Amino acid sequence: MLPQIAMATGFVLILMGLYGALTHRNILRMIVGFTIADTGVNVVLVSVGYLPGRTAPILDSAVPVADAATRIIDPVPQALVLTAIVIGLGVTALMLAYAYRLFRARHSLDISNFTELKW
Amino acid sequence: MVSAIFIIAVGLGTAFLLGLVKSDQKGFAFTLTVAALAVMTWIAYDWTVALSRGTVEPATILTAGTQPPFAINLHIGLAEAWLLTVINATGLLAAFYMRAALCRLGKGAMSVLLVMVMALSGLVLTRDVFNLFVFFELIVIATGGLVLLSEDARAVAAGFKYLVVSQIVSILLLIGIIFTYHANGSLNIDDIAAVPFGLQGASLAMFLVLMALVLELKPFPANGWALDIYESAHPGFSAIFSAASGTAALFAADKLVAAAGPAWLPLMTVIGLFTFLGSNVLALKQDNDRRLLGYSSVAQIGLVFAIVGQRDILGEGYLFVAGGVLITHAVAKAGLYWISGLVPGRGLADWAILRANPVLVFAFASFVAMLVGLPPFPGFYAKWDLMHALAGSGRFWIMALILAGALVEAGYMFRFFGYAIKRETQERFPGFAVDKVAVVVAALAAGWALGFVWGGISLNPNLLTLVPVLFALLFIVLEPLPAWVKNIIAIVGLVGWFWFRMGNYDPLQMIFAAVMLVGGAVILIASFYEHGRRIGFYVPTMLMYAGLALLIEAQTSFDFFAAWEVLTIGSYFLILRGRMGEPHALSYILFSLGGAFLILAGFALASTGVQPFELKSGLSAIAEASVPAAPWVFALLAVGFMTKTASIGLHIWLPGAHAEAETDVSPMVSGILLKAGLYGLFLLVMTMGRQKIGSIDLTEVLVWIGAISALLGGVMAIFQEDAKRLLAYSSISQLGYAVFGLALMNHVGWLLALMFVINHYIYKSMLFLAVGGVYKRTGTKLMYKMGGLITLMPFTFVSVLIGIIAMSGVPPLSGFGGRWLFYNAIMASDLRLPMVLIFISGPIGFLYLFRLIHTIFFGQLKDEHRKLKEAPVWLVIPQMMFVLALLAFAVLPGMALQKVDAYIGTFFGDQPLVWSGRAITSTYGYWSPVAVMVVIGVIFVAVLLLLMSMGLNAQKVKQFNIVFSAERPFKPQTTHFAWNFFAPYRKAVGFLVMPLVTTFWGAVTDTLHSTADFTRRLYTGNGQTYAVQVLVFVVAVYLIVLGGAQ
Amino acid sequence: MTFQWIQIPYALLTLFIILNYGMLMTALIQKIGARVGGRYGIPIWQNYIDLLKNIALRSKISHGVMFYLGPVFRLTGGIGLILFVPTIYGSVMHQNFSFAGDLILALYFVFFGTLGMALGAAESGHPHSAIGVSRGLSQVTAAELPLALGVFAISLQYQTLNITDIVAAQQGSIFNWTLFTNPLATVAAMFAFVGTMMRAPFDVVLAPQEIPIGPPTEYHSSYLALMQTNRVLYPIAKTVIYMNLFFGGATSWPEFFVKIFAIYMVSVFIGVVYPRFRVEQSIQFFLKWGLPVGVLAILMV
Amino acid sequence: MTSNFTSRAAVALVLLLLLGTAFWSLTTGYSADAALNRTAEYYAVNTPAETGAQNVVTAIIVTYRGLDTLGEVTVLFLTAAIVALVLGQSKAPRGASGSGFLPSGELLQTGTKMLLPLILMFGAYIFVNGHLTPGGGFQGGAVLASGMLLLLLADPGKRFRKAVIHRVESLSGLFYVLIGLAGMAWAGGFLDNRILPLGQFGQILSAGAIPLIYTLIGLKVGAEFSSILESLEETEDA
Repeated sequence: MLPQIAMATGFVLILMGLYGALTHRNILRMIVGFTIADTGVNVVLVSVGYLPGRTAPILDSAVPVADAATRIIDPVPQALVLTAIVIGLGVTALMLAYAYRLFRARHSLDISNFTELKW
Repeated sequence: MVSAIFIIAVGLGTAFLLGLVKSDQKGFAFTLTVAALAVMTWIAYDWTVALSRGTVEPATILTAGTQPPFAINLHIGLAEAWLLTVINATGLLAAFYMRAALCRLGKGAMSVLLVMVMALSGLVLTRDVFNLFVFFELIVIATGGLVLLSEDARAVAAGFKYLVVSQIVSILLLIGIIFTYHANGSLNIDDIAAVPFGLQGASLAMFLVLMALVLELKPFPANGWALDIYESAHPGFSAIFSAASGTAALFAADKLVAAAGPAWLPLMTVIGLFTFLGSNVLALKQDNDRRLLGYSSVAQIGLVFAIVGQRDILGEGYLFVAGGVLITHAVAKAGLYWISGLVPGRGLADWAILRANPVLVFAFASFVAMLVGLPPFPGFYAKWDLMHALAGSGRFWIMALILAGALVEAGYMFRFFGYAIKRETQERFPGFAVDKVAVVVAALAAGWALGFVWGGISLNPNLLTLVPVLFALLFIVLEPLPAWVKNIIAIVGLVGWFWFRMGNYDPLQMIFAAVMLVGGAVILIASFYEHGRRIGFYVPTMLMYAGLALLIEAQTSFDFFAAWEVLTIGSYFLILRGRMGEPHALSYILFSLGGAFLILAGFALASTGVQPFELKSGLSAIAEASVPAAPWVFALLAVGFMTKTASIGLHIWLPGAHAEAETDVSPMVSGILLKAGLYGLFLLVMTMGRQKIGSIDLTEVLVWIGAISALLGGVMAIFQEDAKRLLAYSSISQLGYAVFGLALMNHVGWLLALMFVINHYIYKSMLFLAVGGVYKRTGTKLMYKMGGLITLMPFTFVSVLIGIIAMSGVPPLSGFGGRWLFYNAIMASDLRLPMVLIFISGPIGFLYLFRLIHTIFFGQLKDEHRKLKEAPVWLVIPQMMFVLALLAFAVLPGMALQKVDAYIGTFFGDQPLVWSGRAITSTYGYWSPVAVMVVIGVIFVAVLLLLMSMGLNAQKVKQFNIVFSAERPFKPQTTHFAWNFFAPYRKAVGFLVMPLVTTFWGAVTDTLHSTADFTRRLYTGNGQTYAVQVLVFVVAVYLIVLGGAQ
Repeated sequence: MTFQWIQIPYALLTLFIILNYGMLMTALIQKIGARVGGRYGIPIWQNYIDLLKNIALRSKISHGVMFYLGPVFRLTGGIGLILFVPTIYGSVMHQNFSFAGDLILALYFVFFGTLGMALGAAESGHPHSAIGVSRGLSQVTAAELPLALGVFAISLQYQTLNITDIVAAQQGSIFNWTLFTNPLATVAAMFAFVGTMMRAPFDVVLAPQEIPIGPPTEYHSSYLALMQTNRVLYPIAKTVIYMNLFFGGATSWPEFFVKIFAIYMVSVFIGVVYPRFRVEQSIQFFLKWGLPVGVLAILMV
Repeated sequence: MTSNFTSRAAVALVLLLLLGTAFWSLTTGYSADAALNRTAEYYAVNTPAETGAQNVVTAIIVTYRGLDTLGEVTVLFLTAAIVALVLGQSKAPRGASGSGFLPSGELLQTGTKMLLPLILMFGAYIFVNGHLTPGGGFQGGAVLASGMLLLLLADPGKRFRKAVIHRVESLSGLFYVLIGLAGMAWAGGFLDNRILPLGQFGQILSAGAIPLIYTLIGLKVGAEFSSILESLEETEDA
């Protein structure tokens, strides 16, 4: 049951984030929305790897190598989520930089002011 | 072999290394970048060669020394190798091209470029779905960086929109990936493939993954962001974005689609086709060159994606087809973007500046041809195989949609090209940067090389090894020579080829070959009047003739179609040369391509996908087996051919095209080109005979079409003021006769058609040359501005006189033979009503012909023409040759017709005509040409002597010395009755010439354009709206899939 | 049937007979017309006088070669038309040169003189000649249409294009004539006949000044002589064709004279009764009335 | 706001609801596995033997999925480069930037002096022990960068030597790639960590090249973040 709850939370976060990103005209708010959504994604990711009643995939004294397979949770999603986090961070930084340039260009952060390119 | 992972290692390593370079050593940094890219390209190319030669096996590259799926692994096979080459080569050339911009932004930009190319390569290589995601994000970020290379301030906004969308994409992708992983415990694509997903159950995960990848392919209409980037980014980068990114993303999608299993293919097909059609239609309204190219890119990727959806039927041909389209598009689009970087203005007409450099024009033409899928480029072979596969498995809708989309694309691409050739540009010529031109030329060379390679791979003959084509291309090299030298070479080539092949022709081919090749040579004599080098004339001309030569000898359906396309291309460029030729050339190419597509569909249908398809035996086989498809094949092919014979309804391109063409081009495109269509129809009726759809006999439909063309063509000719247009319309009428005779499906009818082939060639060429000569002297084509030229241009007058007597069918000249055969033919047929139309159109010939000769040569000479000289001698010589030919043919029709008469007899097993000595006897009547000639001659001379015997003292009087309502006129203008010559006739039957057909086609195009203009407002330019559209797209497709699943 | 030299004198004889008959008949018809109009009219030999006078005239102008050749074309057309058609059925002497070609030859040779004359007149630069040609051609295209259909109908009916055979098929009883075996075709053809005989209501083409095909003002003296000769030959030549195709031909000269006169009179009668059509009117007339009949004719066969 | 807003919001809502249904079906359709799937099990069983790392996640990140991680590092590299590009074009005139600020308070400055070495050391500790305990290059690198941030906050006007940062940035990346290639030369393949002896399981110097790689990553990440911070700081209206 636990993973479902985590997962649901993650999805809710995603939807909230997207809602923010799609409704707020202010570029910074949009970016914030996306970071929320990213967080949601990460939550979903880790929640998938979870196995009830198991422990972290570190084979120290707590988990003898022999019965690792039966004691630890799935390590792969954790590895993936790390990557996902870093990438999300990279993109966010990039978007912020862009936001800065856009602001410099027009002293406005309203996305609907940047529509010279269309049709 | 160097492991392919070095492409990644080198790219990345150099990117990091650049950090150590001092930021002021930009030259060094740039050299480093280029060197790295060169190495990467070389590795990829090396693999491509080795794999195609089969000297190495496809390789799987392990990482971490662990077997997949437990560690990420890469794979390089033939497809990967090809794409890697394309991607890295594009990157390399783009680096050269963007040198200035890169150096301006410094080493940072260069490392971004390197990472971009590296990531694209990784995307192609990796077999791990999460790794795929990582490379995707790298590409996204790198794109975000490279967009900044542009001087265009709007690029920043475009980049941001792109980032917004890619955020959504990555969210979908990640969720999809993780659930896919959960579903089958592996991230390895091959593992996923091992457990194919149905549309149910865990499919939702796979759906999200696929949708993410699809969104990267810029599906219509969720692709506004991409278009904005295309429009605003640095052209050098747009090339990468279109050629490399598009290609890599498509391959990634392909990998996943393959893994997802066949159940998903239909969905992909729909999305692909929707994108292909949608973007092409929207492109119609674009006036910004880069955005136009962007739309075209999106469309092309869509097309390839639709092909991906066909992988189940393409079998091992899959790579050949998909790769052919994909790679051609990559090269062409990169080339076009690079050209657009050379053009200062952003309007389509600004490309006219390219005329300053013939090489660039040639490049532009080649790239357009590549995109439209014309020979000899890979797209052509791919299109051919694809259509056959589709027809083979009965996917006719897909065929139809793909061809329709291709036609639209051809529409705007050729319109674009027409602008470049014809429009005036306001831009001041900047002088082209040599290095950038060099990059374009490199792409050009690559394109042709690919054409050669693909031709070699295809199971059909390689067009670039055919002698006629090579001969035509030879003239590219010869361009620097003066025109007369090239002309001699051309003439020798034509006659020589005819001489060389003569042995293999059957009588029918003989007639057509004589008319097309030898006839072409005769017309070329007229070309000697042109001085200078006449750049860009001989290549298309000889291409057209090459096409004709190949057409006559075509054995398989492929040979025929290829030849057809070649001659279409050649004639298009030829017509485009005409002074006001632009719109007419466009409508010509559109009708021709439309026709060609129908022919392609027809052949594909006929062969049911089996290649090679023996033309004659194959068609007759399906006719005898009376397979249900047979009549449709007939219909498709017939309509296709009739676009060339300009039968009514498909005729609107002809008048302008023929009238605006150059003096020596008009006879080529009228006297010769139209015959290609007739040849096709001949083959068709010979092999397939009468086909019925329901109870309608298609040949009878042809009879009607022929008759109507003959009538309306004539009526329209009557009301022309422009001499060349008059002749053009009369061509429609004449070809109508030929089609009519052919469709009568009896011996004499076919003979009639052949008679028209010969006659129409001779007198129409003659008349066009004559009128052309007059045009050269008077500087106008409007007949009412001429008059009284008989004494000034006697030779021209003679040829026109002979021409119109022959054409009107008055004895004793050869036209009468046609009429005589006509009566015998209709007697043998059991049709009645269509004949009525022909009876009406017969005498109408007199009207326009008399008008032609009267208003030009008789009546009042204008003051400004009093000093005119006879037409240039080079124009007169061929005319005189034609006069002799006409007389000879009039006296001895047997020369040309007797053999072919016997040949036709073998089809009908009858021999209605008896050639006894000089006389011809038919079932119904008889005709002795010599006797007719002699009798008339004798009587004429006798009467003449009689008149002379009554005194030779005829006194020459002055021009205005006429009895004119009791006063003496003094102004030619008021005395020359010429304008609206047949006013009473217009009053009586003017309703026949209402431009219904033109209106119809006009309406079609207008509808398309307004649709485009309305739909494209979808792209509001607001990044948020784009994001919404993306989500709408995903959700919509999701719902559709759900609907499909239940 | 091939050529022997003897045919030349034979042909000339035919020509001679027809020429004189034409002279007299046209004059006679003039006279009749005059009497209908309550005038006395010309003497019966008037045509001979005119011809001699015109030949005797010594002055002659020329606008150029084609102008000079115009009348020659014209007369060649007339004579040729006579000589390409067998005049008297069954007589060896009057088969003329019909071996050169069949009905189609005759039908298309009709245009030879017209075209040549039109070209000649055109060179005079006289606007009226151009106007005349424009009208004449416009009208003739419509007028010839019913004939073409009628001919098609009967050549289908008799399954031949050979005039002699067609005549042969009509021998025996008067009811074998096409007139009775195929009345529709005949009617259709007669539309054309009336339409092309240059008489009212279809004679706007040669309204006094508009002259390419009618009595010329530019052409006089010996030109006029040739054209006058043609004026008497040509109508008969055409009538001969109609006679052969629809009225059983002629087996003897008397029969020939009678039939020609009778057929010719048809156009005369209509001519004196009806007023003149404008060109577009006559075109529409033929399309509205002649064409349907012709179509019916070929459908009935 | 405007009516446009509400309509837009409505559209967005409907869309997200529909999307939500898809997610909902994912959630409800999900059932946690009873046992590890084959991939995870393989890692669980073979990690010690193959990589000698205690921390399975680390083993996966650095070795089995090393290529991802390389890409990941590259992402940061790219971001840093591009941010530099984006902001670089709106650079403040030399020295002007930040000069608008007063130097921050005594407290902060002294604190910085005290804390900075600790922070750096802590960062180093995190990535050196990556293969044994939770944590690793990224986390460590982030900590390093936070030190730099502190430095910047303490004295906005100060320029730390960006040449150094860039050199670290490049060299660490370069060595990373080279180690990867070395893996091809002397071990099982690209980024195979067994170019160095696996050593004693659970020791600090074990697990082959993993600690080395993680160190490089740590340095690189630190450097990247620092250079991002730096370019942000250098923009005139920072």
